[in-house]
Amino acid sequence: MAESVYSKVGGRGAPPVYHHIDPINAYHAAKFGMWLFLATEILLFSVLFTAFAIYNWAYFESFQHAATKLDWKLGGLNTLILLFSSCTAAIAVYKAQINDNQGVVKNFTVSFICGLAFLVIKYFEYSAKYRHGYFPGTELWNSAEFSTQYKNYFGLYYVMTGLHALHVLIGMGVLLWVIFLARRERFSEKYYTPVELAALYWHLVDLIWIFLFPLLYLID
Amino acid sequence: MGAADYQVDEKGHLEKNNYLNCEKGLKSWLFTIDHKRIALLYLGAMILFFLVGGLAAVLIRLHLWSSDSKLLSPDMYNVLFTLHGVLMIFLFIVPGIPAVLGNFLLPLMIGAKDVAFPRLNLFSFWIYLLGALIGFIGLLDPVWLVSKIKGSAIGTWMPLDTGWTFYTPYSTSTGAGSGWGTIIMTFAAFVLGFSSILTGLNFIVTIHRLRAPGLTWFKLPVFVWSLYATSIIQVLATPVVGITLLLLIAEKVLGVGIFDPEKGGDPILYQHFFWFYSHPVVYIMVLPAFGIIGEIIPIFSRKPIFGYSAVVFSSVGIAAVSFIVWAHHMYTAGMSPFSQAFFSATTFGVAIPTAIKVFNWVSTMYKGAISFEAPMLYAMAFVFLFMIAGTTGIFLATLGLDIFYHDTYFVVAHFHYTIQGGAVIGLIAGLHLWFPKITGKMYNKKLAIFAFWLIFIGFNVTFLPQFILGVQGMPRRYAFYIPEFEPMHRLSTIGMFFNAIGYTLALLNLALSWVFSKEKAPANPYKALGLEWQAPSPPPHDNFINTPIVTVGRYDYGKPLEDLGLKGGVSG
Amino acid sequence: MKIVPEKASTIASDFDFLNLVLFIASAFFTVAIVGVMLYFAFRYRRRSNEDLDKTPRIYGNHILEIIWTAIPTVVVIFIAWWGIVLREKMFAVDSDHITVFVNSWKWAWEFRYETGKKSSGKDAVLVVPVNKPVKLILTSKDVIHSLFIPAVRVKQDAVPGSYKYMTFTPTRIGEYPIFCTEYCGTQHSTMMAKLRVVSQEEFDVWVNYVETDEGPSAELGKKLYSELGCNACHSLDGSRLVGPSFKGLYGSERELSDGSIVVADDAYILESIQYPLKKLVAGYPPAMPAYSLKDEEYLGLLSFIKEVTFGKDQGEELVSILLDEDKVPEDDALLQPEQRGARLVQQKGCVACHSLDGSQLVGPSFKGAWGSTREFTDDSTGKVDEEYVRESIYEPNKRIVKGYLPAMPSYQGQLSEEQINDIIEFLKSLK
Amino acid sequence: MAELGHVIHPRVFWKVFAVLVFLTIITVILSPRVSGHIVDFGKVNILIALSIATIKASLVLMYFMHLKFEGPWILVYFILPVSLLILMIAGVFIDNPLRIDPSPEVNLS
Repeated sequence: MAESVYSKVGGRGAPPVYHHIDPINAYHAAKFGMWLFLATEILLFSVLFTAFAIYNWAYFESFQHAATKLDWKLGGLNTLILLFSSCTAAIAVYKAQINDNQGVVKNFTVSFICGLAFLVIKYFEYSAKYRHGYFPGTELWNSAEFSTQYKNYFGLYYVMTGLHALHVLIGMGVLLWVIFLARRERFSEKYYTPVELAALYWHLVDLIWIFLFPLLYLID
Repeated sequence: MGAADYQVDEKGHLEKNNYLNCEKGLKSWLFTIDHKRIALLYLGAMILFFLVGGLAAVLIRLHLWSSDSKLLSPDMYNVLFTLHGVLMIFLFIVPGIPAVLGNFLLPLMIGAKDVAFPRLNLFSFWIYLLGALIGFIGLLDPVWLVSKIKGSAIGTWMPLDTGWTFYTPYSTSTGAGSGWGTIIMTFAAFVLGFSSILTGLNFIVTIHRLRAPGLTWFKLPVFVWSLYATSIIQVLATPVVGITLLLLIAEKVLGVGIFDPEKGGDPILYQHFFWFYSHPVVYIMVLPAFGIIGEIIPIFSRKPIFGYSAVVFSSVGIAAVSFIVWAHHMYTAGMSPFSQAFFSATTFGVAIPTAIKVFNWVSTMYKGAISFEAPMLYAMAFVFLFMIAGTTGIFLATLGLDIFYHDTYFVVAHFHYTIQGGAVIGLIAGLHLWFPKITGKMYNKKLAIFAFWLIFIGFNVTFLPQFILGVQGMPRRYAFYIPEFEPMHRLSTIGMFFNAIGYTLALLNLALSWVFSKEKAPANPYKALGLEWQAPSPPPHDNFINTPIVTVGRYDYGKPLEDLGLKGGVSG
Repeated sequence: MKIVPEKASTIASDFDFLNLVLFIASAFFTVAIVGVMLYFAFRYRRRSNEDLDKTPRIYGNHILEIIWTAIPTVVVIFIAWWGIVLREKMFAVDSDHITVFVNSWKWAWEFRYETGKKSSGKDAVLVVPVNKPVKLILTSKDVIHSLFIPAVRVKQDAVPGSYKYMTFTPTRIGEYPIFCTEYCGTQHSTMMAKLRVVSQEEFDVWVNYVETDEGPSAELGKKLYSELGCNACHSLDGSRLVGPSFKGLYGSERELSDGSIVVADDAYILESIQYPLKKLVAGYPPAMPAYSLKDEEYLGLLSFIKEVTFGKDQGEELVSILLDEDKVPEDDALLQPEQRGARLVQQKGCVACHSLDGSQLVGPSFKGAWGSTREFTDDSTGKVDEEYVRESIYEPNKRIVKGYLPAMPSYQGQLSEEQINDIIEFLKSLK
Repeated sequence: MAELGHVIHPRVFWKVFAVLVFLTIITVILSPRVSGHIVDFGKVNILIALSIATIKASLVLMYFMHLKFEGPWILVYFILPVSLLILMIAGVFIDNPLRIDPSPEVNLS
């Protein structure tokens, strides 16, 4: 194995040493790589948006009607929560740029808690739908009265919000990892790449929700 | 490792301490982060899948020898052509040139020590193997096997027989294991796609950030430009197949009809999403081959590439156009007439850059000093085969003709000319050209040329008759056919023998020369210009003894190397 | 061996013309460019090593590059436009056309005319009058199929859950193959039909002759057996295709995939036609589609399956009277000995191996057996008389007729003396 | 070394956050489902909601993700996938809505 990249050469918060790339170039390369990865995430959701758009056009009335079943208040609250967490994530990057590791810990912890709150609200939404029977497997779902267009709407709804929730979960995992590093004073103005990448990923998760919320909750 | 530790002989050969023998043991190979070793790991795995896929092709051709042959049952025939399609596309040719020659040569060609994210490179290799493993499990109807163990098996054991396109509703209803085979197989395609995305991402960042000083964008080799265009497609097209899989799973688990017509879905929507990925993927296969041919012809004609900027812009042009043509696979699927006309028009947009490339290659040879070594023969054969592939592509792009030719053997012959005649011949040509750089030895030239002629004749005898079958109207994926088609199928099967023997011979020649050849290859056997020829062969772990500064253009032939400040081998 | 299929429709000649033009253009460009390459290769081959570095440094020629970009662009736009026009002509629907509804399911086509005339199954025929536009409306019951008629140069996918159309005007009388070109599973390659172009008069006769719906007779069953495509999976001679064979089906016991045993009686057969996957026989793939038919069609199929199991034979009305439950008196005594024999032969399952109409099944046929001399496997010969029949019933493997397998079970203790006499009487009546 | 990446002061972030919250509230108010059809433009509603969402998204991109201060290539590789999204939607929408299929009342069963 190549020598451990985390060897603390050059004291606390110094960038890791690579044999093939200098530290500044490594930072820009990592950020550019992350933006490319975000591009693939956007494409991942673009297929879902396309499917939703075409079925929304095809079954407009029943999609309208099915959308009224969603609780827009919870959706709106979730949007605000994610916006706030996105803001604290950006501040965390600033804190890293001024050598304030504890600032990074504080801000990312706030973002992490907001992510948790988002998932809890999502859980309430899903369980409320389960009680009303708009969940696959319930007897209302299998009954004839539940038209296939309804099923399509809720199917797409669960796939989109479910995949988004999964991305929130992954984002929270990444935040946790960076919090763990920040507590060990790993970052400084000379090296804060993981903080920036975690924040970028978190902002993407927020971006996707910014589009999901109006499309799913407020369409008619 | 200072420059002194490497004993490079005067011809540029590095016997000890090169990347092959600087670390020993299986662990040093399986967990290497050296882009050159990862390239060889990919090469080994891919040749294996190529042989298995080739075997399936041999069986198919043998079965088609007569119109009602008893060699295979219809189910087994369907399983074999699915296996052939999946193996050759997902496991061999999509990672093909980018993962092997791309990984090995990109850092060398731009004067870098390694790709931008070496550990990510190793991770993509392991994801590739994981995907291959899941793929094989998916093919062999695991759901039935598991239920058999639990004793509640219904029906019979039925490996995946949906074809590599997995068209719904067939693939999700009665396919292997009542649709579960397709789910596992598309999950394998997603995992393989993920490996492809990461390779593309790695290459884009490497080309942007790790170029040697003085190597501006328009001094980059043509092969690097084609890798750049390929990586753009890899990064931007592959996620779509991943999410299409997720929709298949959601459809099965949630009982929702996104693609299933009984539940209000639209199977043509599946085809849209599938071909949105699968058409750009055919350009992932063929673009690197264009790059390799663009490297070979200048070297063996001793002439600069004709119209460098035209070749470069046509590579990126093909990558761009490849995203707006996907529905020419669906003219007869029941799309609206307007979209058929639109996609027919955009498909012709792909023909222009390809034609420009071919014209430039041929013009490069004007007034050159052409020598006919194996790579040059492959390159010239490539131009001939790709002329046929390109022109038959025009037939299929024309809306009126495709109504007849869609899903007939004309299409089978066309895409074999494009993929086998294009990408595989490009890969074999590249392996022959850079063999001294990769192994530090020289392959047996006579055997290589003999194998070339076997491949060339065998390939044409196999697939030209299939064009005629297409004109006669024989549909694809037929296990039995009416007697009128028999003569052409017999001719094609005869050709297949030469083709198969040719490939085995070519690969065997390379493998045996690597192991047994005593001839020490110099750093620059063809006296070519270009950074990768200034590194010793085989190159050390960090590619260059001292970081190269680019003074001479890659294609400035016409003056003796010494005047250009290059000692005919190791730079500086 | 003809390369281009016959020109059997108005569009075929336009199609072939564009096809030919493109072929000539492609051949010309290919030969030209490869020719130039070979000429360069020969003309500028490397003669000796020192002219290695005397090649001119030509980096490009803008005028040439512009020319060879412009010309292909113009050519390509022209071809694209021509292709689009050809497609419009292909799918332009003429006002007075006859409409045929095409339905497709796993591995058979069905053509249905407005007069109710229907032709479907493995040997379905699309009969159309010559020089009259036809509009086909396609759909599918299960997966995507695709109707392709090479002679007429048209193709259209039949997508389940929606209706697609295609149209053509046949111009040459004759019979042309129809293929399925969208992969649809095991029998994709044999899911074929015929296009028969006939004169107008012949077509009018054909299309208006709609068979009246006969009663639930075996003939209707036999017709449905081929029309619905049952023959694709269920054979009549005991051999296994995709599904179990109809021979010896009725009344036999079947082990299902979930291990339970069921007798293949009327209820089971009717249910399997409507809901095939409910009681799936072990070892067979769940590949049968569900059929919703009219009542007499069900009964027709049922009687056909019975007929396949028990065989239609010369003493048929004799046996059929017997088998017709309501007419046959319950009390055996009122019957003639040979009638009782006929019933025994059926109940004890003799007919499963010994046919009554002379055809060879597992064992020799009963028809014409009485009084004939038989050659046995040990090369001895013997006359079929009372003593031989009685011996064959008790110890069948004692003397086996040459050419047959020792497969007959012994009926020792299952048939009373008096019942054997009835069977002998029945054999005598079967001369 | 400090200028690894561009530094933005939290003040800016809080201002951007305030604007985002305000835009969210507007989107909610403007949607007829919530405000009981006071203002209803029919099909145009979706366009309004999506355009506001695009403004919000560009704000997050420019400031939170420092896109405003990055090199041109990162912007290119953000525009490309978004244009592919639009291309995919356009590709599907020129197919489904414009199909000419025979009328379903044709009885085929």
